[in-house]
Amino acid sequence: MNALLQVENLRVEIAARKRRLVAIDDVSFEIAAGEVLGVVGESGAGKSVTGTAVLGLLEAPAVQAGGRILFDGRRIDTLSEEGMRALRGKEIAAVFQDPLTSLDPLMTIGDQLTETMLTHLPMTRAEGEARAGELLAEVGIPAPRERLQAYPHELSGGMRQRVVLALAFCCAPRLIIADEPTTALDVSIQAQILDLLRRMCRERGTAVMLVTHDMGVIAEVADRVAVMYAGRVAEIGPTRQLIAHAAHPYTRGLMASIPSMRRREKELTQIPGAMPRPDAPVAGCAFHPRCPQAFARCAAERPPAFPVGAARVACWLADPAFEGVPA
Amino acid sequence: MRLTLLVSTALTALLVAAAPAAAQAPAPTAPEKVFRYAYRVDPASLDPHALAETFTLSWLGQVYEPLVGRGKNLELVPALAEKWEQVDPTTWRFHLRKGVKFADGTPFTADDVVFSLQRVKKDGSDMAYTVASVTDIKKVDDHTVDLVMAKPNPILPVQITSTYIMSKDWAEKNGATAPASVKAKVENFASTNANGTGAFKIDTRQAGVRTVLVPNPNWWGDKTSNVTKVIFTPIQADATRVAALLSGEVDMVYPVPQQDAARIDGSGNAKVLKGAELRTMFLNMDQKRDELHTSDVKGKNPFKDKRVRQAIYQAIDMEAIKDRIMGGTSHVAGTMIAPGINGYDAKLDSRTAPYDPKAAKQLLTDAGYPDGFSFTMDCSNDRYVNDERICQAIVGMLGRVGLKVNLNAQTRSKYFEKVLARDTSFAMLGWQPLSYDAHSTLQDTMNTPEGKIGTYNIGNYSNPKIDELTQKIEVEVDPAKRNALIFEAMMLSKDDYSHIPLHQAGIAWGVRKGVNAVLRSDDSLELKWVTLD
Amino acid sequence: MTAARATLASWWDGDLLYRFRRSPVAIVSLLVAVLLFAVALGADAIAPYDAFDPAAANVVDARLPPGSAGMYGETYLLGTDPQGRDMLSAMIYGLRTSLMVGLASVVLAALVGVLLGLVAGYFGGVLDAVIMRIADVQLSFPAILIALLIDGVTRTALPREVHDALAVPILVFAIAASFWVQYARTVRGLVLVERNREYVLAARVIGVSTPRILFTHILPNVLGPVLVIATINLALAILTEATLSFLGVGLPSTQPSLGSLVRIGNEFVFSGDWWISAAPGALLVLLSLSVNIFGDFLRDALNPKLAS
Amino acid sequence: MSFLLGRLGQTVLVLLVASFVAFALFRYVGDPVNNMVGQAASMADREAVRRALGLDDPMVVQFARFIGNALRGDFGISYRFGQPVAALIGERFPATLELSLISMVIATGLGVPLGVWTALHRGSVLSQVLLAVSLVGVALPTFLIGIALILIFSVGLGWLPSFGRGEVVALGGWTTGLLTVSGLKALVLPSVTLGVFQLALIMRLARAEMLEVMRTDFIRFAKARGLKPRAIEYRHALRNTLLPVITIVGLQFGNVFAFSIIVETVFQWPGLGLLVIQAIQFADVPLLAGYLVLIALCFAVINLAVDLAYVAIDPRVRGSRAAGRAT
Repeated sequence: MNALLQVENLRVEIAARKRRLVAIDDVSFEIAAGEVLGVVGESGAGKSVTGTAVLGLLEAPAVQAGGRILFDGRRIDTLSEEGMRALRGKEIAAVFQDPLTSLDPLMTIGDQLTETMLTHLPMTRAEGEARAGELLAEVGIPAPRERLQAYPHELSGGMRQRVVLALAFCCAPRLIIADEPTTALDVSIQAQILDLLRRMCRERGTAVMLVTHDMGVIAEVADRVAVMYAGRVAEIGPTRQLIAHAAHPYTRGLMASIPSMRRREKELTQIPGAMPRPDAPVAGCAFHPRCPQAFARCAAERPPAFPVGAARVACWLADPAFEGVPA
Repeated sequence: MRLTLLVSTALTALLVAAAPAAAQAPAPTAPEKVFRYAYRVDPASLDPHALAETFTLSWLGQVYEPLVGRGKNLELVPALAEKWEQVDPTTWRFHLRKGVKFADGTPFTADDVVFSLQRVKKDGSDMAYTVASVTDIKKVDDHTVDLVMAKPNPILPVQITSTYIMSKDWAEKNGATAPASVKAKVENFASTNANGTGAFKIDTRQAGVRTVLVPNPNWWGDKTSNVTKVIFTPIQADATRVAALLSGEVDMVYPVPQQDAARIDGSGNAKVLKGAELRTMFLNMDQKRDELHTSDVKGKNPFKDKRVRQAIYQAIDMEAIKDRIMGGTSHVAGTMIAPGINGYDAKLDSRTAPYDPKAAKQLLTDAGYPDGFSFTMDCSNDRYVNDERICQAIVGMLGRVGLKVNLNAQTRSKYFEKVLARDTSFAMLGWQPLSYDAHSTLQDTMNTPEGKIGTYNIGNYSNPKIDELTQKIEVEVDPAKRNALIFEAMMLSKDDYSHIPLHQAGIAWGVRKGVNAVLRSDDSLELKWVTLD
Repeated sequence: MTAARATLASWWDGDLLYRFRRSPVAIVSLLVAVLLFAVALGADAIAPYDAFDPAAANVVDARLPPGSAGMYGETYLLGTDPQGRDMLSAMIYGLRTSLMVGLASVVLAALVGVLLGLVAGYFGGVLDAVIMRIADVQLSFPAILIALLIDGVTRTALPREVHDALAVPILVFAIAASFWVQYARTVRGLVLVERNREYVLAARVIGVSTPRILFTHILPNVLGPVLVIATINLALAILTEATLSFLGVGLPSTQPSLGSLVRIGNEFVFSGDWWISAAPGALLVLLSLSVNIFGDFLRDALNPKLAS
Repeated sequence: MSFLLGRLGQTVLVLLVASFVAFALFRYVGDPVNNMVGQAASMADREAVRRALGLDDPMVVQFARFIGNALRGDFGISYRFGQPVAALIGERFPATLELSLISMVIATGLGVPLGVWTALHRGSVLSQVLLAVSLVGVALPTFLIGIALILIFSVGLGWLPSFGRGEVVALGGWTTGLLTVSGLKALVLPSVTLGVFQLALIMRLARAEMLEVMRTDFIRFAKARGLKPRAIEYRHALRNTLLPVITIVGLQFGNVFAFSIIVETVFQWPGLGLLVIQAIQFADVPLLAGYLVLIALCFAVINLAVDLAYVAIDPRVRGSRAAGRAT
């Protein structure tokens, strides 16, 4: 198996009062080198927590309570704080949602770029600065040399997200965790940034874990999709297959919203009802209270992941042994 | 704005100033004997005629001198005048000391005396009252001066013991021929500089902070003191002042709160000198209004009834105040003048009626107030030793005989403003005759108020007999007869319960081991008698 | 109303109480504070002697150490002050005065500050500019100084009897005058955020009157921070009162506060009569500390940003 | 520029209000007459003094006279000291400024590092202890601290002086106690007394701000960039924490001036506070008026300093220059 990232049976718990809430429950997926995995789901489904766990940035009260995370075949969830730090930014980079707040307002863009490179790469300050200028040019910022001296507030939102991308790519990472990278941007700029992200990954062979709630984005960019619901993976498989033949009722509900591509979250929640909150977990399949096709077993027993074509689906309907809803 | 400028120049000065000049540069050739002492406040002005205030005058007495001074027991002693005599009933002749020089080296002559006394009489002088009776100042020769009066004034020498002599040349050269007057908003050289004939002269001074004095090499007197430098600091907070003595940062502090005396004595490196003040504390009752404006009694003034005044007298336990508030250091007063004041007679100085709350209650019942009545008491809280606490105690004692007293204790300026405007029913006041003579007590605190007379007779007590006696005392030349007249007047007041004398507070000075000072009952520290072991 | 109720519920939902149950420090501080409040409230019943009655003081019993018996058979648990007043009683009444002044000034400052903050934040424009300018000016004059001046001015302007009767209101006003700014600024900032929230916009669209929007929709959402400021200000107000009384410009001596008791005691720090300053000083620190700790807890608990 | 103009307008406003308060004092507080005449003065004398001072003129006339004089920096002659108010204030100002500055330096110099440290080591026992101590620092009345320090260090141990300023050195019109050993020793207890409350306050504030900054997106992003903890904490978090701290330090300066009244009373520190408490006691109105205006001026200067500090630290305030370069 030549997966770049392997997440196996990941479990994240949040300590609250006397009990521990389960935020991520038995999540497994892998990303191959150069592959784009879309992670989609409603807010609160556990997409961002998963990304954060991969980055090793979970903070109390959230803790990884089980499972393994392997990067390039090497286990990273057990690395020391310093070991993980050395990996972050160099091998695994991140892009966060809001470019307006991702940059230190008191430091010039050039300094932030140089600082990151000097931390991870053996280069001199002058080399770093020269490289920073090239990076800005690569992410499409006009007059990059002058912009090195600019402070974040002097740039527009789109420009800032380009800077964030430059920061993510500056040490040539092999994996980028992009958490809603375009959500905070104007619709017109979203496409530009997305194109940029896709182009840069392709050029460098960088893999991406693209967290979003926007099926449209997924359809456009991702090679494979993981659909998350209430801290679990509902269905994971090639994008094409999921769009065409979604096996999980929840995925089908999501797909129904694709015609209105690039709309916001409301479309996603067109399915009546609400996702269970971690403090009120649902027995059996987490989706069953909202599922139009649910039957007795759904409420009683949690479905494992059944292979359906190239995909895996956590639904009793996908059980090869399933014969149809008993009358 | 000038202030801005001032601040900014000061800042600039701090930043760029080149040569720091040490303010104090002790050059110990001979072993220095430095005496550091602290009082509650700073002298208000260095101009000896600007303010008639006991401490300011006492302090300036180290630098300036009067014609007639006071000895260790307050007896009159020759100062700038070697002797004085009445050449006729309305003329006093002063024979001046020869060979005296001011601190700046100019010789002292009759011209300086004439100049100074004329200055004292000028507008803006607060000391004019000391020579109010003098109508003419005549230079007889270089060392003889005559003071002429319209009518005989036997106590003139007593009245001028704080009337200081300045150098005519110095004053004229520095434009200080008139007293610095806060009233006319004029200040002059003399309010921040001094040039006297006294035992010490001012070396450096920062008002309100610190004054350094050094011995005046030109001084004529007997050099008892071996002090080579004096550092005076005002320390207002009682606790800080005592702390400064206990920690050895100063050699002497006064006044010492009576409750701290034991701690100082027990510290092993300092002790307390004790005495009694010349100031008598007493209570005034409004005896003029037809209805007390602060009382629930309407239509009449209970204080006009002698039985009520006596009831108040008998309700107050002066011994308890002495023991519990004054730490046993005060002298319980039976009359309005203290031992040491001219005219004092021990026969006056006993309680007119005993402390007896039952009798007091009976007297109030007889007067028609079986359930008592209410009124407001005015009191200062920062003027006299333990003033507020004494007042609180009195309020409590009067409460026990049914008198409901509201206490109004406030800072001295507000207190004086109120009581001098006679906006009071009942007030505590202290009086120390600056002349150390009973005449002042009679005239200022017991005579019927009129013009300059009776200003401090807060209760507006009026007894024509006492007024008449006071006038006789003013002109009586024969000491024995004069004392008899004073006795008579004081007895009248006692019998009438015109005022209620309480006590003379104790004086307490905290002195470090190895420091010898003379405690005088006017609470004045004379540096010329200070020696260091 | 629903918004109001929802917000109220969200404060008092289990979370705050849960955090409270888990914090022994908060529990102890609140217990101490409540106990002190109760003692102050019941001063008339609890205090062995009436500290306001000068006749109850007996100078013969002055400066007796704790546990002494008085001349007329009194028992002085904490000794007596220089007036022969029972220290314990004086402290209980002093506690009442201090708390009364503190609470009243905090309430007054909060009322004025919240109202002005609401108005400034919601209406903006000239009104906002004027109110905030006043607040800026106010800030340049420190609380103690304002209180000193107000107290000094009224002391002179009013006849003594009137001033004595009004001493507490004047002090309250003086302290409140310097504290309102904090509420106004905080509330204004919060209102600026809230007024563009959807529920407010919606309310405005359907024609809900402005006062109604302010008081039923916006106000409940800003009360949390106000409560935190108020608690911490209560401790500050008590200290300010004590400081003013220590400087001798607070309450008349016939109406003891903890500060004026410490001032009297301060004159006896060298005399060996330690209880005269130590007892009220300790009580003052205890009061201020317990209120402060509880305020600190409230701030952490009610501040979602700091919640972990 | 408009920023500075606005500040100037505010300063003028403050000065106007200060003058008005000063005049109100002048008109209504105390009767200065009693402080200027001795005990032997008669009632007629008192009336004469009252007339000479113009206290009998109509209020409007007095107000006009007051404003006119104040504009020329002339606050008249102190009733109590018989010297020009400006000279008196100039003489005492250095003592108070040095005391306030040193105590602020102590409070800031210790408060900020302690606050930052406790924020970074939230869980540690020492951090909890420091927090508890800081609460005590906020709760202790200044006057009690002063008295206790005198008792311990002056009377008990005899290490440090209990009153005054020690030896001072004159530099032009300025006197400083910072250049002599005794001056420095004398400064210790008063400045510590004055600084304790501020220290506790600043420490708590710095901690709260630091915690807040540590939760911001850009710190999270900095972690995701794999920066070293030291760089994150000190290069990014600390600088952003300093901004609000500077504002508070500026604001607290006014309070330090006010509290110097208490400290100077306790330590007989020959500064403005001691002067002003005497002025209040003796109803020395010209002095009070001058003091008030000086306080307002100090406020203006401190505000300016805070503004300049902002300009130095925060690029966002240097608006106009940056505007030309924005996209």
